[in-house]
Amino acid sequence: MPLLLEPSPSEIKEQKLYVDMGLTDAEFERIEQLIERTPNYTETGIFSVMWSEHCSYKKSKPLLSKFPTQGARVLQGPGEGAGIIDIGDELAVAFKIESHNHPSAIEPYQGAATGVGGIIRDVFSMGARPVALLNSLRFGELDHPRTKYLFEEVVAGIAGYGNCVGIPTVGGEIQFDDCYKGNPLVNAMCVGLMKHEDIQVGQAKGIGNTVMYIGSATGRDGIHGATFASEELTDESAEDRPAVQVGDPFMEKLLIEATLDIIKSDALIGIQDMGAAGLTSSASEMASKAGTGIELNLDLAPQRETGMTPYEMMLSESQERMLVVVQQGREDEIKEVVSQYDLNAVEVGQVTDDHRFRLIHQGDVVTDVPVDALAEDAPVYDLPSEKPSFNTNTQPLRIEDPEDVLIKLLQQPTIASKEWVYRQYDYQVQTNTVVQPGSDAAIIRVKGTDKAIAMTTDCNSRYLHLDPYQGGQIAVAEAARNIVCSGADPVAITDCLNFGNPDNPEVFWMMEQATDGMANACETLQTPVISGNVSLYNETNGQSVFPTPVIGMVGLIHQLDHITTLHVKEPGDLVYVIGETTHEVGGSEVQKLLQGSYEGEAPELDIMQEKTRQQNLLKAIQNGLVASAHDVSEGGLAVALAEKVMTTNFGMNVGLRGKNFVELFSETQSRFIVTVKPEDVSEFEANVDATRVGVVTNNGRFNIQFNGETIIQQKVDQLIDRWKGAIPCLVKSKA
Amino acid sequence: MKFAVVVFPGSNCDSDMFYAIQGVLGEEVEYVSHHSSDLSQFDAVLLPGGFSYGDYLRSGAIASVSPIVNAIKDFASEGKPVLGVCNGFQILLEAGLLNGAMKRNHELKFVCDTTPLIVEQSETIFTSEYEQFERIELPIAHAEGNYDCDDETLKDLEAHDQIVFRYADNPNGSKADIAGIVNKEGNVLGMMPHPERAVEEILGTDDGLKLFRSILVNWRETHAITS
Amino acid sequence: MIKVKVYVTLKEGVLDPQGKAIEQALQAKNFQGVRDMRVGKYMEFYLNEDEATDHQIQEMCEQLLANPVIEDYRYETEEVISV
Amino acid sequence: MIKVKVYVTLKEGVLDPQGKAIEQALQAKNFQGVRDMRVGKYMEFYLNEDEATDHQIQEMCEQLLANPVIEDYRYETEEVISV
Ligand SMILES: Nc1ncnc2c1ncn2[C@@H]1O[C@H](COP(=O)(O)OP(=O)(O)O)[C@@H](O)[C@H]1O
Ligand SMILES: [Mg+2]
Repeated sequence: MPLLLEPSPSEIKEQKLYVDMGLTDAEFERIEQLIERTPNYTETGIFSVMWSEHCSYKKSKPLLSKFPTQGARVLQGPGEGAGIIDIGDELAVAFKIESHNHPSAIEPYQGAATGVGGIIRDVFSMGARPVALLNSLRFGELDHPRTKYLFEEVVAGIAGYGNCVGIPTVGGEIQFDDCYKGNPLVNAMCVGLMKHEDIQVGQAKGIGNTVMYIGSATGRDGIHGATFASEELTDESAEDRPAVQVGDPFMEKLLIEATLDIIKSDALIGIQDMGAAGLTSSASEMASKAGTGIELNLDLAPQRETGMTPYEMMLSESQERMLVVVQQGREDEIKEVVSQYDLNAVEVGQVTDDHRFRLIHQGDVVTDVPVDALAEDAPVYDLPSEKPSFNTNTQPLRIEDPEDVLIKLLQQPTIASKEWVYRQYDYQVQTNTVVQPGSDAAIIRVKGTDKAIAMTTDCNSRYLHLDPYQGGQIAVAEAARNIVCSGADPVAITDCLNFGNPDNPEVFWMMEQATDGMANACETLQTPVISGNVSLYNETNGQSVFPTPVIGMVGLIHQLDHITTLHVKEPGDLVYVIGETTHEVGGSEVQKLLQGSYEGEAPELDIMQEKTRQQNLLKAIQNGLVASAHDVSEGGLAVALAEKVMTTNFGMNVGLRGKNFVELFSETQSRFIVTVKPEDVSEFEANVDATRVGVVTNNGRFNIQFNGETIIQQKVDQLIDRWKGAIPCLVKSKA
Repeated sequence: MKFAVVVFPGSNCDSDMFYAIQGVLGEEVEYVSHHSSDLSQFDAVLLPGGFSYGDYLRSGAIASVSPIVNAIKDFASEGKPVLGVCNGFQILLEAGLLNGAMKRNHELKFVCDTTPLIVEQSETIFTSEYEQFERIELPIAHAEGNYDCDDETLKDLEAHDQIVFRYADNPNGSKADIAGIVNKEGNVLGMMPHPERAVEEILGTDDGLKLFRSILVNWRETHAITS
Repeated sequence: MIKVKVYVTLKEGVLDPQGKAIEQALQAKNFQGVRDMRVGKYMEFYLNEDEATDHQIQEMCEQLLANPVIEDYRYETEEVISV
Repeated sequence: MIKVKVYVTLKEGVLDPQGKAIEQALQAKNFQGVRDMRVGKYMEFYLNEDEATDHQIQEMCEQLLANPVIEDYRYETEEVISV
């Protein structure tokens, strides 16, 4: 029997076999104290995954505690599968973002697909129907064959999974920078809609109640995935190939429907998906949260392969599995519901009163440890931090031909149209998508009400690279700008903290700064953090990615007629800029274009001023004074103005003033461009502090004057060709 | 009028279809499981889009051998209307209720968009509310919508006016720009574009509504005559 | 036990967009000589001896595994010792 | 000319949801005995004799035709008279 081949407790201890599983000497000692003996092989494996950063947040917990998590609309904050906010009418919205970076670096299609599958399970296990998916992606430069492959496959994987399960993928963001070459970032967000009465919890309550397993059989996939996610990628990572999990979106679709059906039964006590560390984390967390114990008989668990050891079963990350706790004696009711979806619910254990986590395999007790030791007692580290030296000097940028710079900027993959990407996503299924990808935020209507939900993901990590505090604030502010521009009230955020190795004090300093900045912005903008995820060790061969705390924000549209999009609407409408422009190029796209690197200071942000502007703009939108609205981000005013007419048949005549062409591309924060109908001009001007800069035309031409001189004169069609053609062209070109 | 929306494991536009009929058209509609073998109480059968059986093997292939398909065949042979949209079209092809087959899109990628179509036949029970050669816009969302058939079949389709919708701007490589075809008897329509996603202005286009209205109007007419 | 291997290919004359794309990708990767790439499916499964008749396997292929409108199939069987 | 036939299959232990679904569909159609269905890809193409080295074909498979992270491949070659 393979069991006999497993090392004994004393071998594990003496040969320090736990080190390979990711445990330190001190952690191993702590485990021995907690369980009052030396753990066996299965137990060591179980502790190693539960105490990995991915599951325990042992290195990031002190930072997460700074986030505001309360608010009038918060029904469920961090701590469950997903956070939940109240949107009135007895309805609620659940959402969360999660990373699948390392799996995607190794096998991009399946890595991205299973990332999407995992985050969907987090949302429907709360009792919510998933209504939208978003993502946030980072890759190296698109001129490298491996990067092209990663990019194409990640997008295909997201599409393959999301399309099949019938959840529209409505938004996202993509940034290309060299630091992500070996370690792309793949963060997926899911938004669900539910009735208050359907809110579920992941708790194993009620001594004697039955634990049931629903979904795919357990195979040897992804063993040690959670530990893997908590390590740096090295050239040897390619050797970790058995870790690759394959997703089955068809199974997921059945699971969604079956789960949303069984939550209507009062026989159901608790439910949790098997995510990272599969059976181990779902079972131990459910018991620990409920203050109970749990016993599983592994022989009863559905298995795909023969001869699996308890260690393998407990560490498997096979996808599309759920664990539910059912009132004793009512198992058949659950089985019957589930069988309508051609699925089985299988009894695998029960809730106990002894606070222990006990596993039976072939008649033997193979694990017996205190459940809190696994789920609660992981060490928490206060890591040392040290400010790195920043070079704040900048070379002045020189721009002779602003038209040429604009055209080049429109073709930079970070700015270029992402149509090539979202055309592959079914963004319409469920017939709620009233603002499709391509505007500032995506909007999903709520059938049966006059409400809608706006959502976006954002993070400009170049600013964080130059100043993590400022960049952290800007990430939240930018997300809120996108929400406000679409006519919604920002309500709450989820976040995914993608950083390098936290044991590096400089990386940890950046994590501290970034989370401080985020916390401050969330506090001011009153968008509490209701869920999130941490992904550390995003490094390749010692080279860390830029600090990338991705923000997923959800906003509420109180009336459908508040919905606003970024594109200009009618010739004759007047164009306004909200916010002054200063000369800020640190971390900008134009700096990258002209200089090939980022340096200097990140843009300034006055978060109070940001808030005032957002509130005034939102009020004007809600009062029907704004025809279209767009925030100014990468590429500055010139790019934002062009974006307002591209994909339309209209044109624009704009006159700007300034000292230097660089200001056309400066990335000064807290700016917006709006268009206003002529009849609304006086009321708009009375309520919003904005500068009139031009007019929408019907001649399909994009003209900009600077200090009275015409500097840009382009056919909109030609701009569209460049902007839309850039990514397909880069993907296809052979290099 | 009572519509059936057939639900296969993996269908995912079933509730959109249901909503279009009940919420927008205002007619009676029920879900029918793929296990069922009885459609006798319905006046029209709708096969929705999605990924039945995960699109595994070939899209629509596994669904085309499920029990309900025999009932659909009987229903169709009585001359009653059957509409297959997207995956529903693929199932009708695989089941042999319509001629031809679907291949991967010529660019091999899933394509989601809103695309212009020409109504080639406004004399069918599905399109009588449209003008002949009316240009409409409907959403598409598929990876295998590249319609193919041999030349003889194509001639036959043309000869019997069975090509109901053509793409104005072929997005997937379909032979002869075919977006939707009807059987010779005129009561089974398969189409890749999604009329049920185009039933309200707020969704961008309501050009799909006339299709459902046509079914309803024609049913009312024949019903008035026979009853 | 009988191991069955089924090969499904597009009929001659049916355009194969996937094959074309792979051929071009190979050519771009400096395998210029590649010609007439055709992509099909390969399936393997097991049957008990008494079920593994030609008739039975042909039925499987015609009813489900291949689409006779655009695909051809062939198969091989091989005896394996069950464990 | 050399005709090359490449067979790409999922590695052992890698989940094959497609194979599972097809197996169940066959079983439901009264081919109850079907077991362990696995689905792979089958590709055929032509090369000139001088290019059809093992090294060359392996490179094609590893770089493009198979995904070595989750798939295995094997191939056969066969001389054909070019027309
Ligand atoms: N960066 C973060 N900000 C706020 N909450 C977080 C963050 N990271 C994790 N959390 C919360 O911690 C809890 C555990 O997260 P996680 O282990 O990722 O969930 P799961 O078990 O579903 O994978 C979740 O409720 C999550 O929302
Ligand atoms: Mg924006």
